[in-house]
Amino acid sequence: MKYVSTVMAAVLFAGMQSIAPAPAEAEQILRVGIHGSEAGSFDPSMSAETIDNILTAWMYGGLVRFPPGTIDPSKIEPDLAESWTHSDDGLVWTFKLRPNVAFHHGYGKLTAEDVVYSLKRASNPKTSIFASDFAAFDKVEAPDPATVQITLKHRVPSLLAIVTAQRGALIISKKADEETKGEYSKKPIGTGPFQFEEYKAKQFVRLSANADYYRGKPKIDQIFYRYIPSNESRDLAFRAGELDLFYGRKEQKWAERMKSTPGIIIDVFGPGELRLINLNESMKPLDDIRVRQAIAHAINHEQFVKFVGADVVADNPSVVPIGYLGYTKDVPRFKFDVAKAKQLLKEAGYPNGLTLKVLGSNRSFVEPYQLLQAQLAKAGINMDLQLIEHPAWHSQIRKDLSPIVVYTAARFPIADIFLTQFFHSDSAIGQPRAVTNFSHCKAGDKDIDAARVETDPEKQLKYWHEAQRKIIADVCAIPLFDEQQVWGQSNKLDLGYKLEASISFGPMITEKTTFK
Amino acid sequence: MPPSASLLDIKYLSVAVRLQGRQIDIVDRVNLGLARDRTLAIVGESGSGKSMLAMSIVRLLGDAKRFAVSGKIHFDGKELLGLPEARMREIRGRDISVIFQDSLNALNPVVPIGRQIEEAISRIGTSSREAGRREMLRLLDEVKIPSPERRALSYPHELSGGMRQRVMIAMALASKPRLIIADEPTTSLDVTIQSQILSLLRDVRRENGMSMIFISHNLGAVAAIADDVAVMYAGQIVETGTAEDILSVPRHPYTRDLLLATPRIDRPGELRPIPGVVPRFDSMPFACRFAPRCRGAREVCTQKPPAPAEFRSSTDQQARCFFPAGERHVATA
Amino acid sequence: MSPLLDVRNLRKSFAVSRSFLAPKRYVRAIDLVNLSVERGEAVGLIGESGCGKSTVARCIMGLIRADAGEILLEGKSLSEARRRRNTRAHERLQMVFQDPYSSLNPRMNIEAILTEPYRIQGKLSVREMRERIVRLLEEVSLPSDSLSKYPQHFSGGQRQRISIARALALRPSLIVADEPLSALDVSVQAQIILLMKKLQKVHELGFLLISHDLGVVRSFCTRVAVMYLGRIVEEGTAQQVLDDPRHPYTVALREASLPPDISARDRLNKIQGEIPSALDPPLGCHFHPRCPRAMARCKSEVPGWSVLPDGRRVACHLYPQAAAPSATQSDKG
Amino acid sequence: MIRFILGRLLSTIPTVFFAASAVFFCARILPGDPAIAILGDAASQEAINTLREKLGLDQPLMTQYGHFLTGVLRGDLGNSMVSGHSVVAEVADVFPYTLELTIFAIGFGVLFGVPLGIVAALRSDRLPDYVARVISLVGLSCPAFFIGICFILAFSIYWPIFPVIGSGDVVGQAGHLKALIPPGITLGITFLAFVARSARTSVMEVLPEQFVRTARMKGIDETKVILGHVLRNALLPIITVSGLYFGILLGNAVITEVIFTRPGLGKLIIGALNSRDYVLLQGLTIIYCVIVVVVGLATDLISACVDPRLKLT
Repeated sequence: MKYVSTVMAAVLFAGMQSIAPAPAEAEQILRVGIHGSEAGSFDPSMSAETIDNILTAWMYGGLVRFPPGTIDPSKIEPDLAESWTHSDDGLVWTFKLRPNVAFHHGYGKLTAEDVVYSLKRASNPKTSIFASDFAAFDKVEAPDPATVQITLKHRVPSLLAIVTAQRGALIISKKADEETKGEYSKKPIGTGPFQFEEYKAKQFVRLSANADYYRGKPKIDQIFYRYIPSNESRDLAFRAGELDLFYGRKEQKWAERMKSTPGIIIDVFGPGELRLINLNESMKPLDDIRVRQAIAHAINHEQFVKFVGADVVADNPSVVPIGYLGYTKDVPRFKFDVAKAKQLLKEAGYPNGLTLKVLGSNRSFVEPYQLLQAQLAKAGINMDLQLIEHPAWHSQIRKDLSPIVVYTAARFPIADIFLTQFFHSDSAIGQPRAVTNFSHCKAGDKDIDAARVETDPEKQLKYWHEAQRKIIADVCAIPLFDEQQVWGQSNKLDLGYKLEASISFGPMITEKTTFK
Repeated sequence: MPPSASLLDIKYLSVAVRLQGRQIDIVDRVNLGLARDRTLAIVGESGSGKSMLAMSIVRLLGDAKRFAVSGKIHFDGKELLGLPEARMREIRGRDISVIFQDSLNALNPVVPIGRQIEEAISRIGTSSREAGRREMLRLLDEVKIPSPERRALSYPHELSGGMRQRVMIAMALASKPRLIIADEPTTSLDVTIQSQILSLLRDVRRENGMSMIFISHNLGAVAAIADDVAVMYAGQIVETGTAEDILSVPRHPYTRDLLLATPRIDRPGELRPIPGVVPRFDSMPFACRFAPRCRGAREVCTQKPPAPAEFRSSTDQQARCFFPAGERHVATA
Repeated sequence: MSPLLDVRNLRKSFAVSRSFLAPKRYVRAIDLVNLSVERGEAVGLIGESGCGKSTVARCIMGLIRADAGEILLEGKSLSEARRRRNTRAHERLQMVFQDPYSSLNPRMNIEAILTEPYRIQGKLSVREMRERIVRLLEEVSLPSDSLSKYPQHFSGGQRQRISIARALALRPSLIVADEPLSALDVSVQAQIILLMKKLQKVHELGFLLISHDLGVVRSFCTRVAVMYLGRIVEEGTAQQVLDDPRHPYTVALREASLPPDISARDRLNKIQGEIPSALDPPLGCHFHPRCPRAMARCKSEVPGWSVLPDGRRVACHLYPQAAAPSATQSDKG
Repeated sequence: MIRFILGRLLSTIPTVFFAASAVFFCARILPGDPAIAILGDAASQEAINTLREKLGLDQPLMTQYGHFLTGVLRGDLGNSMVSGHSVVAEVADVFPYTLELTIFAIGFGVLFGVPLGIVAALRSDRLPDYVARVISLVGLSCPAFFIGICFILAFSIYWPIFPVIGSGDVVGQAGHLKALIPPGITLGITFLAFVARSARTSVMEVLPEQFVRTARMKGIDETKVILGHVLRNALLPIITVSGLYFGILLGNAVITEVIFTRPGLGKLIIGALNSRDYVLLQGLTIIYCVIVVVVGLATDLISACVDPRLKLT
């Protein structure tokens, strides 16, 4: 026995000896821990995954961008385009490109041709999953190497929103794409502050500073972007000093627990992801508005916010996430009133209450489902909850198999996109252009359509506000709250801006980001 | 032959086993002497304790905690029972060898037989590996294993029972011992092979000037090889004497009955079984242990134990019986 | 009248595959065997292990299927009966196995063991069964309180009595006993032999006793067949074959069977070598490599039967053969 | 020998075929759509349909099955639906990590488990035996994720010796071994317990064997008796259980890989399952089958080396 333990100790010791600590370097290395297990695609128009979008946001530029730390569409600023103008009818937009912008790894200077190529590629369903975002584009042309001209088929609420640096609107190198023959993801070449160096499958992506970045050489020299799917492992890795920035958990308990870790700063920022209870109006018994109203009255919002945690969520009465262009708080709200709910059910012909079979995902929202169940039960609504595997749930709810769909989402911060995808009848499940209108809502159709082509911003806002009010009045969906983005970072890391929100759902790493 | 000439002298040797909290004597106060250059057979049916007796001499009883050995074992002037294990190991490696019954299980199945023999040779301090190997081949040759070079590489399962038993004998000879204990060495063999092995054992014992304890239940085998015989019944020695005397003029009724119960080719009509069964160790008769099965038992036989038979010299025949048969013609009638 | 058991031209080979995809080789366990048992007759089948005698028993019992030949019980083909699932034929034929320890189910008490054959037959009432098994116990001399006990409560001899009682249950006409005594002590062996003799007489039972012990066979059997490597080499009455063997192999067996007296010493090591592998048997007479009297023709010619004046049959070139080369002994390679 | 190996490999073809077919159909019976998994929530039905078409998911089931089978026959396991890389390449990327992890775990388990088991058997029902039993109990009853987290807390947080995450590739080759130790031990400790237990049992079984008595009869040292005679014979069941345990080890590797954020087959299969990457799942099943077969074969070959009584048939 003694012998065994001696040998064990010896082997462990030997193991440690052979592993000299890595020499300290003057380089600034940022180590990021993300929750996915592997990269999807580094092609900005081929991935809607947050873990990819966060990364591409550091590697690419767009024509325009949100200033780091915000997602306010009214503050959109120049990025690759220095300036822009549009025709009076709002159908032709002309962008003047910033001179002397270089692509990474010597792929040459950015020209209008690259922009045209990128935008055309992003609007082609064969090469882009965001093609529908660019549906209004008629033509994209380059009258000269420094000018890009976009012609629209019809007016859109905000063209700038479409070309803001994010996802499909990120500009790639034409040369690089042509070289890789459709496998662009292997050699992502952009213009952003950091350039792609390598991807060690399922382990990490290494980025290096783009010394020629047009806003100045980044202070961070290298970024390791590590895929760490286990929540506990990220927490522990941060505690062990192996990470500087990492994806947290959207849980009050987690935030409180992590606050005690020395050197941590918890970042809570936008955009909020709105959690909606979608009620399917096309199915019995939810086709009766009184039943939907009853459900709305049965829900205790205060309890929900408290339950999930005031630090990580924001109460939101509307059906669009807070802060989106066109958002309004001024909407009708159903008071928490169990008696009223019961009364409404009785009127609808359910004096003894009713039972709803509901599918839920086993991956998210598991505990809050139970709270919802409890709240509804008090009003006599028995929610027969069946938790199923996440991918299965996704495909089931797209077949109208669950009368209630609890769904969390964020979109580009303009009300139109969110309203269209979730509440326009064109997006209803079963329609050819179906997206995520699980409630088969049509109450806001007219206002959404009107807003889309309205030139007067004031009027446009009014339409959007009206749409929200009508959708809530029709009880297509009951908004619960906005779930914020929660990250942890070292207090030595200085992002270089105030982080209030980020369009990529993760902190921007800019040329100014550095270690204190 | 004076007692001092004895190679091995056993006095009041008892082997007790712990069974459900009770101490049960499996070997009961055995006295035995083995002269140099002779073969002593210990004969008995299964469960008579003959193997226990033999294994207690070399302290190979298996789980040592379960057995309690008492008495005296003098081997060549040394008292074996008190020896520390390391010294006992030396004795086993040099002076006393054992040939086991079940050669298939008694040989390591995953080691070539040559290596197993070399291992035994190495104990006596042979100078080099090469010398050890030569000695191993010589031993294989001595036990008449054909083409020893090739056979040395064989594994036990590749050999016949007879060949394996020859290997066992070679292994026992390796350390040039003075005493060989052969524990039922021919039991599972065919008669023809048994005959070969017995002859081999007899020859190697003679040629190497050793003594041998030969344990068997087979009276024919005993007759063929033994100089002296001790008959065991229910843990006790009931009769001792020269092979010739015991087989032709048995004095103890058990010995006599055993001979009569043995089916013989030459006397097919004389078969006479011994009634009853061997008593179990946990319910031994207090007095004479054979009394319940004895045709000649009288009252005294169930009242007190007869005096133990003691082997004094090879010419002296003793029986542990109140009424031993006295004359030659009594037994053979 | 046809014999009780008539085994005609029995052949049996086992396939041995040495490695995957390699051509299969065959071990000829029974080269060619003819054998018969008359009513109330005890026939002994003797030979060394590996000679094929147990295979003969298993073929007769239908435990394995013979390659060729016919087995008739009371004139009826057993294989035919088995094909028709006629259990009647089977009831007339019972077996007693060698190992009395593993051949009885330790989870069944004696009553269950003994009533099992009746229950399978399904003809008797519970009371009748009870009566029968009490009588069976008496017949094999077991105490009547044995019924509720389990096999492990009995000694080896008693278990073999139980096995015999079970075999007797359905009033068979033939019992095949494969080494029924070899696991027993000498004193008990004699008891069982006498028991079998008694049953043989009382029920006019035929016995086929398979044994390697010539003494046992001589004590019990009236007729003997000697087997060597799949062939019968000598056949005749027990007296003829065992007291005055003629085939060199039988002579060797006889020599190697040691009597429990000093004459055993002169009989050692009369036969050399071991039984060859049936995978690769010698040409001609299988025994010739070990035969002290082998001649040139023994190496190439399979000996046919010679019928000696006393009526026994010997397959050996030493004796003048029957006029026509026997069709029953030929080596069809 | 070569014949034996070939025969064994050939005889596994039906097994692999059935396993792969079962996975093919099961994956498609499960609700869930790789297209949604790839495109994300916001994708329109149009985009989903386009992708399904591209992936061939719109074709009749039997047609897809036919494609799959012909692909397998050509030795082409297809391309991952999600990453678009060939399944073989995906596996080749991560397999070395799983391999080194399992080899480390097996090595660790055998190196410490066997002596532990022997000591426990020789001193049965005494202190060393109890210690070994407690270690075995802990190893067998604690799930790998628990051991893993404990390990991290102890050796990465409290005494920061080892890194928490990763395969060590970030800091170079020296770090590679260092990063292998915690997950290797975590994975190996259950195996160690398993080996220790079977070693204890089989040594206990071999000890009373008669050839051990024969060895003692020769008067050789007890150490030689144990190492030269007892252990060699006790090894066989240990090898057998180790071979059987390999499957469990692969399973545990999944959890270990997730906790320690190592790349590997386990993580690959979990990802494939979650994203309903049918092609990758099928390919992985075939590869797992082959691994298990090869390990079984290796076990048999090693056993045959250790025990000459075993014939390779």
